[in-house]
Formats: sequence, C-alpha cells, structure tokens
Amino acid sequence: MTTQTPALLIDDASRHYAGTPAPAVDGVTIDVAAGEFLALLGPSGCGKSTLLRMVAGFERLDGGRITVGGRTLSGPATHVPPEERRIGLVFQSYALWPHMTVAGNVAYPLETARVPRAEREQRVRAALDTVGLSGFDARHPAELSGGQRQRVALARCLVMSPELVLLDEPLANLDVHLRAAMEEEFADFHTKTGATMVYVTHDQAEAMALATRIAVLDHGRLAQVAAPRTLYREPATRMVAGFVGQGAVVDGVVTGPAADGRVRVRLFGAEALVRCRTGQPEGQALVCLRPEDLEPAPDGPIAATVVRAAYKGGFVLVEAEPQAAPGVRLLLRVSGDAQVAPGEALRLAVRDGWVVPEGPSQERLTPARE
Amino acid sequence: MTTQTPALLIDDASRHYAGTPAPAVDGVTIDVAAGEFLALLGPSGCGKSTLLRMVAGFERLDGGRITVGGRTLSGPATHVPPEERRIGLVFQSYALWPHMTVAGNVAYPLETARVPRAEREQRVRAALDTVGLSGFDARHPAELSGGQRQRVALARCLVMSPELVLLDEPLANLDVHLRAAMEEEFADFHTKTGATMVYVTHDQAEAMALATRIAVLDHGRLAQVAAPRTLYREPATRMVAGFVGQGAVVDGVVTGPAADGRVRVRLFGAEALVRCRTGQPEGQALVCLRPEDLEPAPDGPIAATVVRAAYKGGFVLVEAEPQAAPGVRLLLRVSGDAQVAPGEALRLAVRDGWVVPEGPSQERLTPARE
Amino acid sequence: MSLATLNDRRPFRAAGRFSVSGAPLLFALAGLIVLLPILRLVWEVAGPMAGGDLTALTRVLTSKMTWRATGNSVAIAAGATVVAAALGVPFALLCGLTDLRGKTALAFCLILPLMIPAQIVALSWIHLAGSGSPLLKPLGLAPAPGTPNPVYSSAGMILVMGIEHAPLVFLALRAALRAVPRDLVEAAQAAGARRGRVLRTIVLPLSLPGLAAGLALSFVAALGNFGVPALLGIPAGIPVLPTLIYRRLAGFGPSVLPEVAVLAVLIGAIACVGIAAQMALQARVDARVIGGSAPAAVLRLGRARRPLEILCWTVVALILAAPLAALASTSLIRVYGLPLGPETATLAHYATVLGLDQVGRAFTNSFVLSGVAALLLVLLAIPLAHAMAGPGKGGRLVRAVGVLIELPHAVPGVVLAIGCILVFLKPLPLLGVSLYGTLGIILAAYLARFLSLALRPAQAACAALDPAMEEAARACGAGPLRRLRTIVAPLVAPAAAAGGVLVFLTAFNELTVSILLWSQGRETLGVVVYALEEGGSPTLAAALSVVTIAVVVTVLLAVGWLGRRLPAGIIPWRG
Amino acid sequence: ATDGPAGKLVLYTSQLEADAKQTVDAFKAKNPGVEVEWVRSGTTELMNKLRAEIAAGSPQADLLLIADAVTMESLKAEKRLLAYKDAPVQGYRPGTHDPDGTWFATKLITTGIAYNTAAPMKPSSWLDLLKPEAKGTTVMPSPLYSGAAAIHMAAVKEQPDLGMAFYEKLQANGTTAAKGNGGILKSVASGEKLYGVIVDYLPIREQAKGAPVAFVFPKEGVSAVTEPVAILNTSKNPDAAKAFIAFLLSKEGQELASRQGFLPALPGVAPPAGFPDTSFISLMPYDPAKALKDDEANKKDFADLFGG
Ligand SMILES: Nc1ncnc2c1ncn2[C@@H]1O[C@H](COP(=O)(O)OP(=O)(O)OP(=O)(O)O)[C@@H](O)[C@H]1O
Ligand SMILES: Nc1ncnc2c1ncn2[C@@H]1O[C@H](COP(=O)(O)OP(=O)(O)OP(=O)(O)O)[C@@H](O)[C@H]1O
Ligand SMILES: [Mg+2]
Ligand SMILES: [Mg+2]
Repeated sequence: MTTQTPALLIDDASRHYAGTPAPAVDGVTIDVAAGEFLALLGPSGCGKSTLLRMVAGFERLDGGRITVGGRTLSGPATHVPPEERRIGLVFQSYALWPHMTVAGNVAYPLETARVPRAEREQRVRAALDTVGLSGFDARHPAELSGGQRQRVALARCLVMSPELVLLDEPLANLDVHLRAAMEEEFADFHTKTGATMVYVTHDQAEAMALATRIAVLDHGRLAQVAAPRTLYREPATRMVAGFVGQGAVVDGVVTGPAADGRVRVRLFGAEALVRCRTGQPEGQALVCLRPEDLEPAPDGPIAATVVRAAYKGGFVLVEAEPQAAPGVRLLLRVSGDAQVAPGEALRLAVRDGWVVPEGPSQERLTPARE
Repeated sequence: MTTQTPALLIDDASRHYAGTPAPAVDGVTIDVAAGEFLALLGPSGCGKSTLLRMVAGFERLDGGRITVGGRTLSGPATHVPPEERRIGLVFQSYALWPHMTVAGNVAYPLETARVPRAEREQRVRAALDTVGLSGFDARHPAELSGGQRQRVALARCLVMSPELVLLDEPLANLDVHLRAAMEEEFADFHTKTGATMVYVTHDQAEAMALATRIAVLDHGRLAQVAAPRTLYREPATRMVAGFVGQGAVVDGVVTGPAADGRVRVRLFGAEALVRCRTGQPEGQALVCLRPEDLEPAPDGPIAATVVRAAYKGGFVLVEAEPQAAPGVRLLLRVSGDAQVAPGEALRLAVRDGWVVPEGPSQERLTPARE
Repeated sequence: MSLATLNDRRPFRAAGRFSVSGAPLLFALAGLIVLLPILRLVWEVAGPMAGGDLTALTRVLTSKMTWRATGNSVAIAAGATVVAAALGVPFALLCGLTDLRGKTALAFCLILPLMIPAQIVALSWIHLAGSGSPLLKPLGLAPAPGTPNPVYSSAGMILVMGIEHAPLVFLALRAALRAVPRDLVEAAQAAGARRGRVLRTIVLPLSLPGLAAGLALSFVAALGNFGVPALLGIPAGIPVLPTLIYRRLAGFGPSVLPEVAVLAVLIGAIACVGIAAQMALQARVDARVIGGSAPAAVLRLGRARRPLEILCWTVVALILAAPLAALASTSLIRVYGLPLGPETATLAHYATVLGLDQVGRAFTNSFVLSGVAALLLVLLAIPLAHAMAGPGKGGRLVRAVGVLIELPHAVPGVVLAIGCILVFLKPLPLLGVSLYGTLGIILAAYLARFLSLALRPAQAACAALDPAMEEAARACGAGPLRRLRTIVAPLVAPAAAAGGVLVFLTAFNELTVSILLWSQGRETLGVVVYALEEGGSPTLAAALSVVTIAVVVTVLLAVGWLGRRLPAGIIPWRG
Repeated sequence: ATDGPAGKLVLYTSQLEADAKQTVDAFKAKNPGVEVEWVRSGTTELMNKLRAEIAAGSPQADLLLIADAVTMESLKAEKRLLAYKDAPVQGYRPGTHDPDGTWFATKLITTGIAYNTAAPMKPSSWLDLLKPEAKGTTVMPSPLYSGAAAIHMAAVKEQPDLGMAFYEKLQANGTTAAKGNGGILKSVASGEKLYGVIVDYLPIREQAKGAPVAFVFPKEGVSAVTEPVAILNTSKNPDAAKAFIAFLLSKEGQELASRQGFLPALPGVAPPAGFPDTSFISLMPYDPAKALKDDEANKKDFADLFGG
C-alpha cells in the first residue's frame, strides 16, 4: 500500500433506497491506494453491489462523497454520470452484448471514445492478447465457454486503460475448477496492468486469495478493512470472525493483563494463551478459535466429543463438542490417515486463538461458520 | 456397503445422442448397494447428467441395461416411462412449482398416486419435518431462501419413500456458506432415511464429503469407482489423479520392485519411497504428489522455486517449480505464519506419493489441478 | 443461473417432453377444427385447381384490378407499418426504458385505438378533418366547405391505419425492451456511451426480434383491414384487396365465391411473406441474452423528462382524444350537420340508443361472445402452445398448424364469415344440430379469427418454460394430461390470460365477421352501430359508439383494477 | 283469415330495422298463424349470406325483400325464384314487377340530388352538377358497392342527353365516389361536400329534423329502386310467402310504406310528407334484365373513371 493520494476515496458514503427500512450503505469510509486490489466482502444483501454502483455512478449518494484520483465524482450537488467517469466495470453476469462479436464487444468503448480505426484495432488485439483470447475476435459470446466470456468482459474493461476497475462478483457464476483458474487470471491481470481494483465477492476464500486488503461489510456498515492475514487472524468483530475463515467464536474469560500481544484466557474450564489487542481488559470476552488453533493431544486439557467428521482430501475436518459446553462446536483438522468417527471422545489442546475486540454478545453460542 | 442384490445396477449402459460425434455415456457399469450414497463425479460434459437421466427414464438406452431392485427398467426392448419408476429425483434448479405452496409441492406425488387425504397430509407433515421445514407449508417457493427451496425439493422426493433417490448437482446454485450447510443436511438425510442415493456433482470436495463411494466419469466412460479416501490416495488414472484433490502428477522412474505396497522412484533427480499397486513394474511411471506429500525442508533433496503463493486462511498454498523440471508445478501447503514470496528458492522433501497405475502419457507435464 | 444450468437446458429441451406422442396430434387436430372455416375456403381454390378447373384463378390473376389492388394493399400496409413504427417505437422506448412518469396511463391511452373498431376510428378522422369538423370549424381551421377531406387519400389510410396499429408495435417492442437486462445497458454507459448511442448500438439491436414481431403483426393487420379503406379509400378511388373482395361479393353470380377465395388466399400469401420476413430477420439476429436475470434497464431522462412528457401527451391527445372528441360531439348534436352549441346540443340520442332493445341485446351478446371466445381460446392455446414447444414429429405438425392460424387473422372478416357459413350451415355431423342462426356460428368464427392473438403469448411462455418443471412432475408419477393440467397450465396461465384479455377487447367491437353471421336477436355491438350508420342515423351511431367506448374503457379499468395483484404481463398496458 | 297460411317464414330484408319490424308486425296482425323470422342487413351482406348458404347447399330464406331488381334478375336467371303467377298487381305500372311474376316492386326509392343549404347554387338538373360551382364538391355512391347506384348508372346511360358522357364529365368536374348512401348524407350534411347523388328518403327525413340539407328531383327525372320482394324456389312455406307479398302489394301495405317515409309503388296512394305528389316525379326508364347483362361492363367503366 502506498501513501500518495488515494486512487479512490469513499468518504462517509450512504445510500438509502426509498421504501426500504434501513440504508443499503450506511456511512462507509474506505480509501484505496493506487494499484491496490481491494476486495469488498460480505453476506448477500449487505450492500456490496450498491457501494460499487455508487462508485460507478449508477446510484446517487444520499450522503458523503466519492473521489477518484482527487476529482469528486459524487458528492453533495455533484454527480458525474457513469459514461463520463472512465471507470472500468466487470459484471457478475458478464454483460456481454450478444449481438456483437468478441472484437465488437471489446472495441465498443474505443468506438465511443472515437479512437481512430487503426489504433482501435491494435488496442483490441492487445487487450485480447492480455486475456489469452487472440483468435477469438469473430466469435459471438454465445459461442464461448463461461470462463472465456468472463475474459472478454475483462478485456472490454481493460481496453480503456481505466485507472480504476470495479468487479462485481465476476466468478459467482462459474464452477469450482473454472473459478480456480480465473482467480489466477485476475491475479495475473492485476500484476500486469497495475490498475487499482475493487472486487466484490461473498466468497471469503476468493477475497483472501486475491486482495491486498479486504473490506468486510455488514448490514451496510463497514465492519473491518484489513489485509487478508490480519482479517483472518485478528477479526475485529464477531461477524468478521464468523464470516472470514472457518472456526468457532466462543465465550471465554480473560484472566490476566495483556502482555506482548498475548493474554491468558479461561476456555471450557482450561487455561490457554491467545493473541489479543494491546490493552485488552480482563473479564468476559469472545475468543476466535481457528481449526489450526486446536490440536488433538492425548494430554489436551479440553475433553470433547466428535460430532461430525468430513474427509476433505488430505485431511479430515472434525466438528467437536466440548463436554464443558454442550452446543458449542469446535472445528479442527486431523490427518487424512486418521480414522475419526462421530461419537468418539477426543482431548484437545488450544495452541493459539484471538480475543475478538468486540465484547461478548448476549446471543447463544453457535459455531461461527453459519 | 452390503453384499445383497444391488439396489441399482447399471450394466454396460450407453447413450449416443444423434448428431454428436461421440457417445455421451459409453459402456458404463456400476452397481450400487442398498443404502449406499454414490457420487457421480466428473468434469462438465462428461455424461453425468445423461447417466442420471437414463436411470430416471428420461433418456433411452442405446445399449446395456438398468435394473432397480431386481426389476429391469431400461434394456433392449424395455423402457419403463419415468412416471412409473418410483425413483426420487432432485434437480439442480430445484424445479419447484412456483404456483403451488410448499405443502402443495410436497403433496403432489401423493395426489398423483391417489393417496387418501388424511394419510397424505400426515405424510407431507412428516416429510417437511424431516427436512426441518414444519410450519412452512403455506409459503410459496418464491418466499424461501435457496437452501430452504432445496429442502422442499428434497421433501417432495422423500415423501414418496423412493427406494432410490437421484440428485443432479443439487448444490451447484448455492453460495459457499449455504453449500456447506446443505452438505451436512444431505448427510443427515441419508443417515435418517437409509435410502440409496446417487448424487451428481462436479465438485470433488462435495463428493468426498458426502459419498460412501465415488464413480468418476471421463468422456462418458467410467474411470474409477472407489471410496473417497481410495480415490484420493490411489487414483487409477491420470485424469482421476488430476480431477480429485489437489496436487501434481509428474513423470518418474520406478527404480526397484514393489514391496509392502511401496516402491522406490526417482523424481527430479532425487529418490523417494511412494505407495503403489502390487506388481508395479519398474521403469517410466506417473507419480501423483498431493500437497501433504511434499514438505519444505532445509535439507530436502529437491531444489525448487516458488511460482505463486496464495493465502488460504490458516495456511499458504504454494506452487513451486522444481529446478530439474522447468514447467512442472508442484503444490504444497506451508503454515499461515510463514511469509512466502514468488521467486523465493525452496528445498522440498517427498514424504509420500502414489504411482498411478495408468502408464505415462506423451502429454506435456502440467499441474494436475486443472 | 450457473453455466451448468445453461448447459443442461439447451440439450434437454429437445428431450422427452411427451411420452405419449399422441397428445400433440390431438391438440393439432383441435387447432385444425378451429381453422376449418378458413381451410374450407382454401379448398374453394385448391379443389377446382386439383380438378383442373382454373377459371376462377385465371380470371382473378389476369385482372388488372387485382394487381392494382395488390400493389395498393402492399404499399399502404407497408406505409401504415412505417407510421405504426414511428408512433409505437418512441412510445415503447419511453414507456419501456425510461423514468417517464405516468407510463401506465400513457400505455393505456396508446392501446385504446386497438380496442376501438376501425370504422369508428376512421369516422372520427373524417369528422375531424372534414369541413364540418366540430372541433376545427369553431377554430376556423376546418377545410373550406366543398374542398375535399384530406383523409380521403392513401396518406389518410396510411395515417389512420398506422395509428390504429401502433399499439401492436408498441406492445411487442415494449415486451422485448423489458427483457433487455439492465447490466447490458450499464456496461455500455460504463464504456462511455451516452443515451443516444446506448439506444442505437445496444438497446435497439437487442430488441430487434420483438420489434420485428410487432412490425409483422402491424403489416398483417393493415393488409386485412377493411374498415379504414372502405371509408377512406373508396371515396378516393383507391382499391385495396379487402375492398376488392367486398366489391366482388357485391357483384352477382355463382362465380363469386371461388374468386373471393382466390383473393383471400392472395392476401394470406402476402401476409405469410410478411411473417416469413419477420422470422428471417429474427433468425439473423442473435439476441439471446446470456447470463444473469438482471432487472430491466432504466434510462434516466434527466432534464429532458418534462418536455418529453408534454410531447407524449400532446401526441396522444392528437391521435386519440381529438377523434374521440369529434365522435362525442357528433353524438351530442341535435341534427347532424348543425354546429355544436348550447342550443343544438342534446342527450336525446343517448336516450334513443339506450332505449333500443337491440342495443341491450347487442351488449349482452357481444359480452357473452367475446368472453366465451377469450376463455375457450385460452384453454385451447395452452395445450396447443405446449405441443408446439414439444419435440419431434408431433411438434412439427403442431407448428405447421401454428403457421396456418395467421390466415383467418389476416383475411377480411367477411371472407372468414363466408367460410363459416360454408362449414356450419349444415347440421354438425354426429350432433345433428346446426350452428347456423345461433350465436354459436359467430363464436366459431371468433375462435378461428382470434386464435393467433391468444396463442402467441402462450407460445412465448411455453418456449420459456423450464423443462425441469415437467420432468419433476414425471418423476412424481404424473402422466401427460395431469402434467398439462397441474403444472403447465398454471405456469403459462398469466401469459395465456394476457392473450385472453386482448381477444376479449378485440372481439367486443368486432364487426366484419358478425355482419354476415348475425341473425335476429343475435346482433353484436358492431352490427348495431353499423346498421345505425348505414340507416342514415350518424348521430345515433355516434352515441352508441361513445357508449361502447365508455364500456370498453370501463372494462379495461376494471380489468386493471382487478388485475392489480395478478402477475406482471397479464394486463397489457401495465408496466 | 280464420284458416289462412300458417307456419314459419324466413325473411331476408334490407329495410331499416324499425321499418322491417313495422312491416312484419302489420303482416302478422293480419296473418296470426304465420311466424316471421327476419334477418336485416345491407343488400350486399344479405346476398353474401345467401350466396354462401346456396354454396353450402341450403338457402335459409323463404322471402327476399331487398333494394333492387337487378339482383332479383340475377337470381331469376339462376332459376332460384318462384313464380307467383296470380299476384295482386292490378293498378301497378308495368315495369315495376316482373312479367313472369318472380319479383314485385313494393315502393319507389328514387335517386336524386341532395345539397347542403349553405351551397351557393341550388341544382335543378343533373347537368347542374357539371357547373363550376359544383367542381370538386360532388359525391355519389359507387355502383361497385351500392345496388341503387348501379341502377342509377344503368338508367342514366339509357338517357340520350346524359349517357356515359355524363359520368365522364362528372369525373372531369372532380366528383368522387363513396361506398353507400349513408356516407353521402353525412358528407353533404356536414358540408364536407355540397352536392350528393343520393336516395330520396335520407335527406328528406333529415331536412325535416332541421339538418342543413335539401333534396331535389332533377327535371330530367330520377332513377328508382323499387325494393322488390320475391320468393325463393327453395321456400318451405310458399303459401305464407305469397300471403306476405299479397300484403305488401295491398293498399294497406302501400299506405304503410308511405307512413314509413317512402314513395309508394302503387299510384294513387298518398305520398309521405315532404315528398311531391307521385305524378310530379318522372322516372328515367330502364330495363332490369339489360342492366343485369351490362352490369359488369358498367362497373368496369365506372372503376376506370373513378377508381375504387
Ligand atoms: N433498487 C433497489 N431498491 C430497493 N432496495 C434495493 C435496491 N437495490 C438493492 N436494494 C437493497 O439494498 C440492500 C443491499 O443490496 P446489494 O445489492 O447492494 O447487496 P449485495 O451485498 O450486493 O448482495 P448480493 O451478494 O446478494 O449481491 C439489500 O437489502 C437490497 O434488497
Ligand atoms: N439432448 C442432447 N442432445 C445432444 N447432445 C447432448 C444432449 N444432452 C447432452 N448432450 C451432450 O452429451 C454430453 C454429456 O452431457 P451431460 O449433460 O450428461 O454432461 P454432464 O456431465 O452432466 O455435464 P455438466 O456438469 O456440465 O452438467 C455433452 O457433450 C453434451 O453436450
Ligand atoms: Mg450484489
Ligand atoms: Mg449435468
């Protein structure tokens, strides 16, 4: 992340659709540095698309301001229409024009900008090259596979050399294998072009694999913006802890003062040393336990029962219930060779964990992954 | 798996659509025991849906025979129409009837079968109970979430108490979180009802999590049928090795005779001990290396360069190129705390592996996961 | 929808829809029975030809008048289609694509001309443009007495028919526009395209199939229109095929029928060329939208909105309110020809008209006829449309029937009526009763004439039906008829009902068919209006027309009100 | 008439609704045993219906009461009419019924000139329509669609001082053709045209109501359609049909026609108000049989001149 003027600044932006009870986007502030790859992550309906459409200019702001490269595009009394924003946009549905060829689709933004024919052809060729679709010029979108369609959409956005590219769940419609392949292409594309990218997804694995930073939205509000690793290891809220990565968020008691970023907590009657923010107060707290934080150990202090065991290829994902806290589900991985059956008893050791800064809620404890 | 007469026997079944160059299903033989959960796995277009539709009776056979509970439903000169097969069917698109309530959808098969009203209502209630949708009777499909819709589809199929349930990619339309939740429900459902189930998917993780056995189809032919663990650890062909689980399939040389199911191979100039079939001959061979088979070790015999490193939450998936074999991509996992950057040098040790019984092909070596 | 679904859908569409391939044959047969009257007329041409008798054919085809009328028909129908497009396209764009206010009301007003009989519309225009114009005369804008009425001309016919058929273009294009996903438009905006460019390069090409369908409908309707050329073309001395047919009929001699049949087949052939052109155009344009089911596109009009709204309502006032007002003022004048003023105005004509007992009967008859026709056609359209979407031989046969149904819609009503008399005069086989002289024969004619109106929407809905809906029912053990009844029919019912509403409204005012088929006590509204007009009581005819239009509008509003909770698409003018 | 004719009688008539009802009611008052079912429509529509019925093998009508004798002649030529030899035709002028007794005139509907009262010139002769004052402001019914107009044309062509040349001059003077008489009345009443060739009763009735039209019987004479009645030889109840014709031809029947506003065919019966005495009206003679023979040629000539 660089420290120059942000490529995109979303400043306290809000949008409340008429006739809905709550705002779809509610006072969101994010700055995105030039060249950054920001993922907007959150459950369905949390306002990701709305925020993206506000940046693209398809939705007006009810409050706040959006600045791109120092120029205010949306703000009080300002609204630059989408066609004048020069922001690249890739849609979940690809939004290819079925009546045009691949080349026609990609050339469209250049025709609109009255780029001379020779230059146009050269740039279209270059863009198709970048996405590995040279030779597909004359095909129609209907004659392409899903991944190829997505790449045409990418080329169409790329051909304008936009400073800012917005992508709205570009992989949601693809199957697992294609999704993996396309993920790599996006990463390559980002490296090659150096464009600033904002990428909407509800798939945390996708966000983590791609983004330099992830902004998690929850009911229209920003829950946390951080690098993937930070988000995974140090979730700021219970919602983030549950939404990003697997694991459990459980009730614990901080029993000592924080030191060196670590603190002692009591979990299911056992003591454990987990990470925390500086200044974490003592008392009731929420602790996030990732699968790799737990380990089956013959002398582990926590007695638990296996509830479910799913072979995931290479390892078995075990769901276990601590005997001290019925109803709570802990997740851990054991080697793929181990035979684990539901009902089996298990002793667990806590190797690591994280005290969620947001205080413990009143809700009943549930496994965090849905 | 039991050894009584198979609940479903697919015997050398073939189907060649008019006007297509190759058969969609080509001499497939599988027997499914009563109570078994068989997954049909394979890439898009390999003939999974066609095979399922042949069992359901929507497609006629061009050769072979399909027997359910001892009764031949499809065969030479036999074709029982779908409406007389009493086979439960769950569609990828749910195929709920939007003009009927939840209860109406579920009651439909019973109405068709002229089940008296009182019994009908009782059975509908029981089926909705089983899928955890009591109290949703009067809703319309449009008023349900994706997961709830899928459960209604399940209840509709369940209410007929079919001996055999066929499911065609029932989770393909759901988002990641919902998919995980529904996977569990299918597993529960299978345990509760004890029905024989055939489950089509192209997602190997899903197949492995659910099925007692997996049948892998490749271009209409059966590549392997085996339990998930066997399929992952002992893939019969290069295609299965690549399609199921992550990892690489690389060229090696078997340098000694097999003993105790293990054999010595030379890989990238280094020696390693890997698993194999009994009677594996010496000489050129394909070796499947899963991510957990490789380990970074300061003294590892294989020198490699990091090509890509993707944080997956909890661990980093590293793609590495052996210096001895440019172009080959090996996959391994390293701890989430480690900082790995592309270009870095790395030494690897081979802890395990599997000699693919199918001989080495002429194709250029590529990473196996696509 | 994921890719996998897309893949699954296309190939499986063709598979296993009917295990009992007899069902489509059955429905094809039902369709053919409905088409019997028109087939009987085709036989009037084909029969003698098969027997080697070509006299009627050569007589008609060698007549110069035939070709003159054909030329006029084609030119005027094409011109009317251009006018219909010029009106229908901008309104469809504004109503279907923009944030214009009052779209429902605007759409409602635009659809009205379709519901008002052609002869009434034509009469209104004669009133309006003539030297006696009750509106223009007081304004001093009326043509001087004795100067020819400008609507008695090809241009007049083109204008009036164009206005009358603009709703067809409007409805078809607006439906297509609604299917243009928002993100395709937004992608173009993000690419820097302004409104005009988006319209030209994205929206119009994508909705071309719908536009083509609308143009074809309008062309076929103009080709078979009798009311307008009868009132505007004859005084101008411009023969077209429908008036030529009428003239042949007014002639004498037993040779009339074969000759009329030849002319009718000629109209049918031209109509088929129009339909074929539409299909060719649609096949050439690949506008199948791939991917998401995003909501329909909306273009913001911005500052242009207010002026455009004013313009729209001005045009609507011109094409609808003005002729209607002319008609209304005629109905209020004590004696036709006097200027309308406080001392010449009277409501007496309304009292007279409403006192006529045939008027009450006519309202009842028209109501029953159009209601029953709409109901039966919806019931027939669903299985027929379903069979047409089916695979194999059965499907092909039904699709062939589907082309034939354009015929009774394209030929002038009088020709169809003659076909009905030929078929239904003799007692029906097996039943032993004759439909002749009953409402039954008019109903039979309506069924043939309006089948295409009812079928087209149902057909579109069936083609879009997910085959998995039916396959799920099969897996539940449901046979073909049960599936049709419990799954297909309810699912395509909204679309079929939309067709039914169109049939009802069109049949309510129908004249040209019932004029030959009515009998004492079984007159339709159109017949009574016509009789008053012909009998030299223009004021009474105008009064009854006004009452009829009021009833149509009331019915429309009631349907709209009752249909508030119906799924989108049933109420034609609803957004 | 205690044991008069009985049974059902089907009448196809082109009389106006109200007139047809009066006529039938009056007949039924005298013949209570007969049940009359009637279909009213324009002559063309009625003939289309009848033609189709004939083609389908079962004409439904017993009696035909339609506008003109030429149509009757065509049916007679096809041998579809029943001869009523002893019909009560005493007192009627020859030419107003078929000498063979197949059809009988029931009234005189003459074709003359109507004009808008605002018109600068009041016509008194057919030739006045050729004057410059009438240029482009005259409308007439087309013989291609109107039976009365076809007979008018046949009659005009027989007139030595009019003839086909008259039509040519009308065309040169900008006269246009319309489909029917109703349209002519509206054109003239509304002032859209100033002069119209039209049947008598329409403008005379409207003038009585105050419309700005007037009707003249040109001095050369007028043509007349006679609204003849005939029995189809397929009639299932010829006795009742004959009784109906006898009623129409009776003095009582003729007085009814006069009350309805038409010139009676039987000389000596008083004309309706607004009409001159029958003796002041001269009829242009014409021969229905010849008119039928020339019909095609006349229509072609007309179409060549006026189009449509
Ligand atoms: N045009 C609109 N009018 C009214 N409400 C809307 C509109 N568009 C979105 N909303 C509502 O605003 C909220 C946020 O919607 P948005 O589409 O931004 O969610 P999202 O995070 O993109 O969800 P998804 O992952 O399902 O795409 C939702 O509650 C949605 O129903
Ligand atoms: N009705 C059909 N006519 C012709 N070819 C067909 C038809 N249905 C399927 N095919 C072809 O048969 C092959 C197998 O198709 P099938 O639908 O069984 O694949 P699948 O394994 O289910 O794929 P997916 O994962 O994409 O659903 C494909 O090549 C497909 O194109
Ligand atoms: Mg979204
Ligand atoms: Mg499939």
